[in-house]
Amino acid sequence: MQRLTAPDSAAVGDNPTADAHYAHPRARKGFFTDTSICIGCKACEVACKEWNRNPVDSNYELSNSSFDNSEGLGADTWRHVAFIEQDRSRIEAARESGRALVSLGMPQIRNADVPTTAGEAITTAITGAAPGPLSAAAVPPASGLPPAPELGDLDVLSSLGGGPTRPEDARAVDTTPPDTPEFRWLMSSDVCKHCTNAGCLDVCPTGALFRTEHGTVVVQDDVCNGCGTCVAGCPFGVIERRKDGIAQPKTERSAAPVTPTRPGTPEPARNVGVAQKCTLCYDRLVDDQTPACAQACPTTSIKFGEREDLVDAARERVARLHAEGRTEARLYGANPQDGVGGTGSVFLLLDEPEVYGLPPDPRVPTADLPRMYARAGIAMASMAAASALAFMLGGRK
Amino acid sequence: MTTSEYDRYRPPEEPRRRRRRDHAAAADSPSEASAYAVGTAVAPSAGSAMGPDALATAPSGSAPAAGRRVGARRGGLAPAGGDGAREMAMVPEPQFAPADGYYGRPVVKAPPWDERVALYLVCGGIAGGSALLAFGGQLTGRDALRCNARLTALGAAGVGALALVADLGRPERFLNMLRTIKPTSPMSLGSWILAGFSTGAGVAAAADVDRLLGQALPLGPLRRVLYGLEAPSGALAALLGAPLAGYTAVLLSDTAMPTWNAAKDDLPFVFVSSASLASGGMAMITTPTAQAGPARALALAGVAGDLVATKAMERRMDPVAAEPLHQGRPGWLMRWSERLAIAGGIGTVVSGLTRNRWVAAASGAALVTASAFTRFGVFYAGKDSALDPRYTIEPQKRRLAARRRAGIMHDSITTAG
Amino acid sequence: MARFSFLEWPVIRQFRTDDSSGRSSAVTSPTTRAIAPRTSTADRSVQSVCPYCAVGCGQKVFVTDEKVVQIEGDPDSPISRGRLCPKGSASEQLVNAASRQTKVLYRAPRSTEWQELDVETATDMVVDRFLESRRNGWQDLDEQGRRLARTMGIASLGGATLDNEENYLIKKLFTAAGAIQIENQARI
Amino acid sequence: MANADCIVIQGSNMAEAHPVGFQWVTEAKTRGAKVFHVDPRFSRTSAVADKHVPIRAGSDIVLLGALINYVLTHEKWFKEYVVAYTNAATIVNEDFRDAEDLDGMFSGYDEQTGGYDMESWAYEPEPGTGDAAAGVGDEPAQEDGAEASTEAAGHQYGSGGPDVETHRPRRDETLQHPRTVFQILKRHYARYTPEMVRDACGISVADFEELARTITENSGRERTTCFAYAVGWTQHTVGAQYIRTATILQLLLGNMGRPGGGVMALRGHASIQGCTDIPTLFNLLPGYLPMPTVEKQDLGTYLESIASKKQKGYWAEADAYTVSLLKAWWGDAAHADNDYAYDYIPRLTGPHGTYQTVEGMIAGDVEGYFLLGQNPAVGSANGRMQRMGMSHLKWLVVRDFQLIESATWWKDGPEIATGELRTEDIETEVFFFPAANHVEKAGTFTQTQRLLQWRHQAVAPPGDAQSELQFFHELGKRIRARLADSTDPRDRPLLDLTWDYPEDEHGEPDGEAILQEINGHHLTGPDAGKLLSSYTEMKADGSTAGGCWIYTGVFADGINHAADRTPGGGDGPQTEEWGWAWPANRRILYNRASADPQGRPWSERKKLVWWDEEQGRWVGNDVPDFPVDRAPGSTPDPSLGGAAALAGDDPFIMQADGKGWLFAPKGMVDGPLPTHYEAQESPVRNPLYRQQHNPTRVTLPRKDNLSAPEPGAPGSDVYPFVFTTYRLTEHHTAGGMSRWLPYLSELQPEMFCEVSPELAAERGLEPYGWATLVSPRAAIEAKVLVTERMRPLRVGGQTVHQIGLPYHWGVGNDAVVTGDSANDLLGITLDPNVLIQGSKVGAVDIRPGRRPQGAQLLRLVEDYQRRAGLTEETGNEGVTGSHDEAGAKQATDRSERLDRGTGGEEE
Repeated sequence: MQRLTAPDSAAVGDNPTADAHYAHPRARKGFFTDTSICIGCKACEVACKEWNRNPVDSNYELSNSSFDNSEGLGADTWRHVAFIEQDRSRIEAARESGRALVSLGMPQIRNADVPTTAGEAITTAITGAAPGPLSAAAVPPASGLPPAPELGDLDVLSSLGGGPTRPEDARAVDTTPPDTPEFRWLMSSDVCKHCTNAGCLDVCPTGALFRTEHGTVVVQDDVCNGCGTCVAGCPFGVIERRKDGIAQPKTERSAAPVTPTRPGTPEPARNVGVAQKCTLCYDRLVDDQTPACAQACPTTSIKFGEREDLVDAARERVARLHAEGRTEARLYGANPQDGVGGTGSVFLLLDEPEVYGLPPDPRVPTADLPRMYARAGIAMASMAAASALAFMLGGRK
Repeated sequence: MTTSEYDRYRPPEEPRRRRRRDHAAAADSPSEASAYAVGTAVAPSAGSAMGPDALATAPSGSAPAAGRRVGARRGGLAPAGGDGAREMAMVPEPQFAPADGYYGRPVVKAPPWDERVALYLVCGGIAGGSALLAFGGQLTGRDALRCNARLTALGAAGVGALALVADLGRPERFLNMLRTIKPTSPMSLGSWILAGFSTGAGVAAAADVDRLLGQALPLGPLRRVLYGLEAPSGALAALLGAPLAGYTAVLLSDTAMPTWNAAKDDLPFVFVSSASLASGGMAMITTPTAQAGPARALALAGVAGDLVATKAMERRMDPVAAEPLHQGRPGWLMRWSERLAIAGGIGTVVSGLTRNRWVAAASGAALVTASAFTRFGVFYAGKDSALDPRYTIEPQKRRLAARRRAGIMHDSITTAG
Repeated sequence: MARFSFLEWPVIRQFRTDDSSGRSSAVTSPTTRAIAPRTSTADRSVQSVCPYCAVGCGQKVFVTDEKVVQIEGDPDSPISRGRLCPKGSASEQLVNAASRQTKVLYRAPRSTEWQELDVETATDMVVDRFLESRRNGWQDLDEQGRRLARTMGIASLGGATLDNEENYLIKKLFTAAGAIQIENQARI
Repeated sequence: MANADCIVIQGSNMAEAHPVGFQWVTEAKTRGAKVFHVDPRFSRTSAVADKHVPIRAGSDIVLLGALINYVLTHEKWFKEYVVAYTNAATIVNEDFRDAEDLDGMFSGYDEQTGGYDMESWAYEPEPGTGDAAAGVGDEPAQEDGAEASTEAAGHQYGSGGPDVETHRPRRDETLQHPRTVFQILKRHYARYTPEMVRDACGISVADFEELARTITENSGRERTTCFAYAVGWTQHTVGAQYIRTATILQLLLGNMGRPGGGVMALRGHASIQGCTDIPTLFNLLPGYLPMPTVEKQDLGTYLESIASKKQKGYWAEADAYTVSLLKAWWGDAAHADNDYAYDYIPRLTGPHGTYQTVEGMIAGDVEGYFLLGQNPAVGSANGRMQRMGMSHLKWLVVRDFQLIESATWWKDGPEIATGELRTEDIETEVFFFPAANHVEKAGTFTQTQRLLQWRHQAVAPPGDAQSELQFFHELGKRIRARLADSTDPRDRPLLDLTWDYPEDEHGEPDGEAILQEINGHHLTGPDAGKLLSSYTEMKADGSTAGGCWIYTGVFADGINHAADRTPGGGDGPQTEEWGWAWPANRRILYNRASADPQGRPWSERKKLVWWDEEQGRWVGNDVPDFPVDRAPGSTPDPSLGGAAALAGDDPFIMQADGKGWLFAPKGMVDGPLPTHYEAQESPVRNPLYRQQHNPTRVTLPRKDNLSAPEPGAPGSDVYPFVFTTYRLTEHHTAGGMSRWLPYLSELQPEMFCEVSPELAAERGLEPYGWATLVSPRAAIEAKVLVTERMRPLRVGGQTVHQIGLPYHWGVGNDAVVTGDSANDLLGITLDPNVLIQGSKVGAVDIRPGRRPQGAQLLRLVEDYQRRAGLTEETGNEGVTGSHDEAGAKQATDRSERLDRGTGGEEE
């Protein structure tokens, strides 16, 4: 029972296909989305829709969010490019929070099994304080992050002049940060995370969601009955039930008095009422083709491959950016010990995850399922007992 | 409101089409007045009250807050007046404090469940508790209680199951619920529980129905089988009664909806208590007071448990994640649930003392309503909590920071390399 | 699911195989197991070039039953290395757009509506008008008596989205007809 | 581009307009190259550049001129390269007066014609050679994309340039002579200082110096810098000169003809390069041969005007190219006795560009109009004039995929809404023919780096859809059939035309047969019937035919090389086995310049082609763009002409002197050196000269094409802001191929304008609310994006607010998304060299709220015009100050009359 209720693959490390009983298990596939080279062209969104024949997801009005008019991931939008405009203070905050990550000894993936005490040691060394609750002054409640010492606001402010900044604290990263620009425009292509411990997959009652031989998580359109549990089960808000499937332009507005033979018959609405999300182009993977978004991506901001290689590449890229002084760079989803066991889609972000609409500390709900079952068991037993007592104490007939 | 003198030449605007998005649809619902709206709506604009001339002549820098940069940066920028005002009021400004995430859009998605699922939550509780009462009646020879409770159990389970099927995106595929047995999926286990429970409750109730109709059912030789299965069926239904009443708490908690998930330790207790008082209440309505003693006792136990468990739950939850339980529609429901439970509990005591059938029925109705309010309240609160990213982001940031303070560094999803 | 087979019931497969938690191989449907990309099942694929901007990205056009089913980047192209921008990625919709016109339409003078024409008639009507306007706008000589041999009655705009061969025929025909006002996007 | 060490993207929003091309920038950047984006807006390109430098739209020449000045004064120029490969040492005629001397004008301006007599700009001949004034005309700029040849050729000259004789211009290799090009250049740009950049462009001195330092540090033997531009440079009244300025800078830095160097044009349409190579343009014949003007009454005059047989380089063989073209078109009817049917070609008498054509429509001269995949109702400047012009046509043929706005303006255009036009009154007949798209026909596109790529047909066109090939072949066949019995000499060119191409069963002509005709073949001699393999085989004696000499070789050996598809382009670094690049499958033009005068690569890191002593030929990673056996030191007999006359160190083989032109003695009608002029509707005075505008710009003073007053003039505050138009990744030009596609439309659904928070505050604009923009021509509405990506600039003590407007939307009923068209705001004022309109700078006012509808809209525009006192003369002064006294009074009178007139109507 323990094994059955454990979050998917917790028993098998970060290769979730290992015990899936495939005749030919394959290496785990994934994406590495390097937002530092994304040009926000949205080719991924279109290529995805085109390949998967996903319906239009729009009322054809601006979404009031910079150049982003697709709002977010959903049943009809499986790739979504976020656009975030930031001024200098936000850039500095991002750089600072990234630096704090480094200072905290956060490159934890390599030595993921460093015992907690080591982490504590690092913290102690850096903050000069014992682990545990710090004084309110040391922990600004707003950021929730202990700042690195000697890198306070004053230092940052002193570099506001626009000239080259002085060499920064060598203990963090031994680089000279580049000039902080006045402004930046972040772009990032979001996608299903294909979690190691996938909430949607765990809670699906029909088996419509399944773990493929590539380690990805896919909905079987012919099985799903649209119960919607997976929607609530996803800590990233990715999967959604498709409401309708209008893939057509506003035909009622067509000025043509005639209905000529159409070169393409309109696609009928597909998979209405069924949970939908990125399949990592499962059908293409079957034939060793690259997923549509990664194939289209002009600047290789979206990379596809074996997850292990991608994580290596991602680490190299972060190290390179850090070496350039861009401490705001960080990885998201590369850590197999995080709340979802690491994600198949790894991201390089340039700010805190929530800025991109990503949860800062997601946790697959089924991680707590054994405890929930235990609590519920006690409650149910209590109810049965209460009933029994009621009959014993409920008086005569 | 007009920003252009020429606006009057324009025909009235068609109402805008809503996005085909669940969260948008939910925002349309009455819960609009809930925490979400309160939490994110920005202050009314000074600019919206201004005429174009005032703005056109105002020198830059002394212009009112409408377009001022500082305001823009801090997210305090006013919503648009003029044409877009109706929509704009809900739409946050580009530059956001991080707790508002990405343009204030939800981080997690609420499940596409509507009131039918909430109704199922209510029915499940009533059915589960009723099966227990029926089994008790069966064992203690309270025939009326047994018969009424069996029918209630079957009816509630039936209504609940139908509501559940109707809420599916593809109702014709409801049988796929039994395609597999997934321990990780409360919905899967729940489906099996519901199937087993319904079978048990159905057979047991069929026997009672047959008896009520003077064995008029054309059962032939099957009648003996039916009566033979009656007792074990009643036992089966009773065995699955508490699980049926309580598993839905796990179903809700085993999600990424901040309020539901934060309530995971105590919600099962709230739900079984609520089921107890509701089934007790139902029995008090359907059954003469003479036989309803155990129902009253169960109801009173349920009231006590409900009050205690709900308070405990709210106290132990992350304060931010608990907010939706206190605000807007769910807040109202939860408050009235408490009041009705207390009132129903007092009424139960009174009816137990007076043996007044009307007091009993009224108290029972109050209890059933209280249970329904609890479950609807919890249901709405969870859905609301998905709409505002704050409920997702703030508790997560807090627990992350707490772990980091405690020196736990290895489990962050964000890493420096 | 087609016919129900007890042994293929995932509940049974869960216990027959290692996938006891029912999260992977035990729960696949026959459709899933038979899945194949339409790029592999296409009758043929044809190498083409993206019709939008001037970068000239390579495209592969997949055809099934004489219908374009997919257009994607051609990884062989050294120009684009298989990549496409959003417009290039939407090429399949460009080809198969439901709103695409496939009939000749004609709007008569002062008419408020289109009417359909067959392509033969329409082409003949254009020939008539072409010749008449050519005549009406003809200039043999300029005011100094120098040879012009041209018509100002006909003009044309377009070509930047056309093939070289098409531009060649257009320029050749118009020049021979004496029409000089031939222009395209390059001057816009 | 991927080989560059520094990339300056200026006048282009490359990441947005050419995302896939941008992969090479990304790649260069990840290898450590510095990327600058110089642009009025912070765009998606800026977001991934190392640095964004905001610039006032229309001030690029000041910046580039200042970079030239920086390079010269800081001695950063590549001396060996400049002396050997450019005309820096050439000495210019003593009559020449620079813009510095004449306050913004060059010598030779003629007030009457509004143009220059270029005689005084000529080279000074070597004493004793007896050469006359040494004008050598030709392509004014020499960049990778061969853009100049198309964009920057004066309409009089096509691209072959003006008359030419061979010259031995006087040179001073020490560059010390005050009249050397080098010294003139130095003086010309001396006042283009960092401070001037600050005051004219709004770029801080620190930013300028960072840019200048980075560029110069990344140029030279070991390193190269690349410039990329697009219509942000060409769409100005001095657009061609923008490109010239960049070319001068790149020549000084030694960045031309070398890997990772150049000035790269980024073009917007699949075959926009092809449609200038094989032009559907009024002033050109295929291969950049000029259309004959009325002065060139016979072939001899015509050929003389293109190139002298004695000049250096391949243009000297223009006679062979011309005769081959005439033979290709008229076959046996073209023979030596009739000048090879030269008289069959109609003659030009002036500019006949698309905007002149629109005037012709409004005047009723143009009766019939073909629109071939083009949507001028949305995509051309002054959209109202375009639509009004079409409403005067007798007939209109629209060939497209969808019912674009240019096909439906008669029922749902903006003028119907305002009541200016009534559908029931419009006489125009409109034919809509459905067109085949790129997968439904076979043929070649020529992409921006001159690469021809063959597309195979995938499926047959649906319904009645046809390719242009089929439509025009059929049209020609029917016209010829109709005229078959004609004896009218004016019909001979049609009847004698070679017009029988093989067709397939659907009536589609064989594209390869046409490509073969373009390639050319031998007509007589031992090889008769054989396809030509190089344009060097073309003859002027009628023994060869070929439709476009620069494309000769695409079908060499009977193989369609445009269809070459070796995966990855083969093993070579220049990927030459993929498609075919003109000329001669050469991937980098003028690549002889990648080696030093002795033929050795400038550096190992940047080697491309070099002289192999042993083999006695040029070898390397690309097809050498040079006579392959011409040794580096060779100095041919001065009496020779053409390719034979090229010395071993004359890399710019298309130039009449084999050198890169820092100074253009001829060819540019608005000056031999690029000079900063303000845009037609600039809000600021020219900080450099009294002369405000390009004096030779082509204006269209009409009541429907009014311009804003000059800065400081009465009424100039009525249109106080600058707007600039641009593209978005998600759409394609006028939207005919994107606004009908739901997947693209949903990504950018609505017309918007981008304004700075400061401007939004000043004008009370609300984020994502509506705004109305009013220009001297029209008023449109747009949603407002308030963003710090737009930044007010301080320019000469004055704040300039710029407003960004994408131009993809149009008013109609058929597209998935519609909206007001930014191009309606634009006026038509043209670059004199290439007749491209200035659409990157316009004057506008912005106000909150939606625009009025119906006739009220006209009233709003008129209100503004009256307040600004606009007349047809406003802003159209040639030489600044020439209208001052009498002119100003006249203008005032007129505006008063206009006032009264309109006022009367209102009463």
